[in-house]
Amino acid sequence: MSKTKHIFAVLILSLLGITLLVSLSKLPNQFEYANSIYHHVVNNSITETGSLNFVTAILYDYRAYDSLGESTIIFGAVSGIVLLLSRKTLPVSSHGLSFIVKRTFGMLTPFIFLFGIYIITHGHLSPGGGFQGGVILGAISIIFSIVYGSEFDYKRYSPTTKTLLETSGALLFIGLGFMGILLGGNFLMNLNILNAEVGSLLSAGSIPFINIGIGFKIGAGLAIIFYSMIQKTFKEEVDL
Amino acid sequence: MINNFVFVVLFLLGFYAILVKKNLIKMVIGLNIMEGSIFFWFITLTDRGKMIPIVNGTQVASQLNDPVPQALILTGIVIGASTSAFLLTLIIELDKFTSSTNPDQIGGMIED
Amino acid sequence: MIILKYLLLIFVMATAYLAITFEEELISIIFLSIFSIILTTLYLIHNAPDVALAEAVIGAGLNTAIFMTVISQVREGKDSIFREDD
Amino acid sequence: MNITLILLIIVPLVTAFLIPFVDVFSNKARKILVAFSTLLEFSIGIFVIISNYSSITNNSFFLKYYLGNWIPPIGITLSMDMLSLFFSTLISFSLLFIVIYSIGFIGHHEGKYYVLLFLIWAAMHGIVLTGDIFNLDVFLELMLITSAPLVAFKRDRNGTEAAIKYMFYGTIGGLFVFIGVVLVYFNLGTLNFADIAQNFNSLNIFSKKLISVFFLLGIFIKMGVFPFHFWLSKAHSACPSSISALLSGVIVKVYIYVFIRLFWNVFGYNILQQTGLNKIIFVVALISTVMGHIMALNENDVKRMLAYSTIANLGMIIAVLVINTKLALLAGLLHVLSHLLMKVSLFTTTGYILQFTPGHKLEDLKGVAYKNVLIFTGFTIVAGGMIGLPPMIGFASKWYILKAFIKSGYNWGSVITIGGSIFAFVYYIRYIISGFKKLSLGPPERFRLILSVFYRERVVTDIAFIFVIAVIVVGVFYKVALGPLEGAINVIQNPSLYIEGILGG
Repeated sequence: MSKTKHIFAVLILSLLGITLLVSLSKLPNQFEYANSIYHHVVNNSITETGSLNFVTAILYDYRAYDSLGESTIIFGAVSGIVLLLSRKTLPVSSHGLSFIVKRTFGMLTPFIFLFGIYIITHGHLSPGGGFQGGVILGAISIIFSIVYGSEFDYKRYSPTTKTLLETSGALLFIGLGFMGILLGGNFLMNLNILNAEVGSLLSAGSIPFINIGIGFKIGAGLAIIFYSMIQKTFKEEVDL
Repeated sequence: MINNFVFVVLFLLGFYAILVKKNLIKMVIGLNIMEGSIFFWFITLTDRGKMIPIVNGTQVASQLNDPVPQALILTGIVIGASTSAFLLTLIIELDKFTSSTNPDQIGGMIED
Repeated sequence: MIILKYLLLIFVMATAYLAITFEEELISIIFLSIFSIILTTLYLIHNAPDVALAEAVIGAGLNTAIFMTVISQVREGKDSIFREDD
Repeated sequence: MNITLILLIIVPLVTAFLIPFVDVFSNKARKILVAFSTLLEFSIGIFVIISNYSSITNNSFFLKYYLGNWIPPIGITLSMDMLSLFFSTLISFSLLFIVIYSIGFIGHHEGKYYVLLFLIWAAMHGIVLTGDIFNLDVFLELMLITSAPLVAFKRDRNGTEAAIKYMFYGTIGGLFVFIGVVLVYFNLGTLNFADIAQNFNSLNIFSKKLISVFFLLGIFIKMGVFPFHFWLSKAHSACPSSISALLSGVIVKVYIYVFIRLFWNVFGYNILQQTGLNKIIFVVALISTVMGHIMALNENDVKRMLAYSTIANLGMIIAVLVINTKLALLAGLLHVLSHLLMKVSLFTTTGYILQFTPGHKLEDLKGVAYKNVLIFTGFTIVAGGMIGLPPMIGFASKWYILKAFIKSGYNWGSVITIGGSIFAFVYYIRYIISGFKKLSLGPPERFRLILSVFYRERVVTDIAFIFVIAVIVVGVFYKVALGPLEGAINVIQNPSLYIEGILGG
């Protein structure tokens, strides 16, 4: 039974693959459409948003609403994971790794934090932005749990703190969106808050602020996800 | 052409894992590979062989690559990560009830 | 550059194949991580540094950590780390 | 420029973000917040109808909102025409009562439950109002990832299994939709619905076919139509009844909205006709109907029986929609309304009844008719509606479907519709008879230990009665609904209205 199913699956997949390959090879090669978003963004982005990084300009200005939906997805995943795993016992700490590792990471952590903050705040000038930097910030919490034990992480950043950070990040984003309405424009309009010369840190309107909001939201959310998932593991280790 | 081929191979490998593998974690890995293949394909499809879409003072705007797909893929990567994190949580939960990660325990994927 | 790209394409298919076919979950996850890193390089070759950074941080970093946690949870209380595949 | 459009999405979103924040400080503040936001969101929906009443009556209703001041096709546009209004009103109405039902059914000790419920609400409005194809994908994923935890809400083995299946199928469907988005962007260089609709015909037939196939696959996998229905019955029955009502009644309808919007307004119905896909969809949908009815007949679990009936009705709606005559579209939309009302009321009444039975099986229902007379009468009435008896709304919609099938010469469709009614009669009457059977001696404590003891029993019964009454009242006065529905059909049949509405002025 298992064998025939296996062969059947392989047959169907190879058929699908050949069809896909043939179909894709027939796609046209040129894509010089006249009235596309690409031409508008590439030609007008700097004057319209003030961001040197065009990907950031699209993520947090032209299509900021998509980023709102995306950070909501992270929020939904966090809520779902906490809902499913919340009824378990409180986490008990492991002892962490060895002394050498602890000291090394004690020295490294500030730099990781700095790197995360740099990626977030320079999102409009260089590759990176709220998402990538936020994940790096969330990784600090993961490192704390692994290297120092989850009790240390619990003391430093309790789940309540993380929840507050996450919510305030999201509310900062939505608040900036509403500011647009209050100032006579539309939701998620690029506000003219930071209007230094293009290319400096304090430029690109409200994009750096949105970056910061998303960064904290993503970082805290991922830390909560990891924190909820490790709970039982560390309990087992103490029982040993 | 070669990019299309790699996309199809990776996509089918991921699909194969979901259809055939008897381990839910492997199936999530397959899902991740499928996602990666689509993102890779989108990048190669819209790569105009120009410069990275970040202005550095010297480039002319028309020399830049298309930034829109990159923004879409960034969104897609985060969505994929949260989806697989949630799926893995469900697998932990299932393991508590059945102490197994075999998809046949849940009645298989193509049975009621 | 082109040779490098073709080499990476071969590697990316090989790692995906290995990630799926290895019985041991831990090795699978390591291969998935390598798969992500190679994809990162490919994104860089195709002029997409933002995507490359995100893939490196999320695909190779975070995903691996989460997968490892899950394995450590799922495996406990089982005598053998090699599970029968029937 | 109408600010109400963005408020319809942002109000539930902000509520969801605020609930954990408020939870930290006070439990009581959250109750007030939930109640307040529910009413606020519903009244915004009412406000849209009242303030635009004149334009709704003369079919010129069109609202749009440019997010971030970017005119299309550059930014994301929200828009609302008669079709969106119809679905948005359905969502607001049913979600209002489902949230109140949950307050009675689940209680207030579960903060995250309400977070996810409000996120689903925001996602559904986001899907219905959006005018951007990638944004549609993002919100579809949001709806998936927020409804899956609620499927596993009981934290038992059955719910977890169902949620895993639901997530796998939903994610794969999402990947197919994403491939469709990739192809659209590669071929047209734009993501705006109206812009795509304007330029779609200039593509070669091959690209058009590829794009439609991928979108169809994605939507059908997420919807649970015949070859991909394996997850549906489990997911729709393993969760608490309030969530079953939401999944089976409302979320399925949102996917139908996506199907209509994409394949009539954005890609155009012509593409289905040119490639012969409409015949395939028709056959697949009818197979889905037959399979759903047969599996419902075989089922001994009341909630799974209702879930299979959803598959059957879903197939019927799609089959009648792809005929694409005016009467057929009217019948389809009317059945969307009728199936939503009837499924939600069936699940709300069943949710109440099941709290007094030892299990979900057929024999467990013995004697419930004597214990909960009024609620069981409601269940019987609505079951009659599902079979197609007047004066319930089910009769009107089935009558229109039958008329549409016969007028356009699809005799197989009419045979299957009538046969489905007979099947439905058989499988509903089994449960009703079982309910009236006298109790043999059972164990002394028939009240099983349940996760959700009623928080407020009165609220649960009242909401169930509201839906039962709605089924009858709408069934009697269904002609009132025909006017707005014709406006929606006008939008469906004239894609140029949609294009002009967004791109022009």
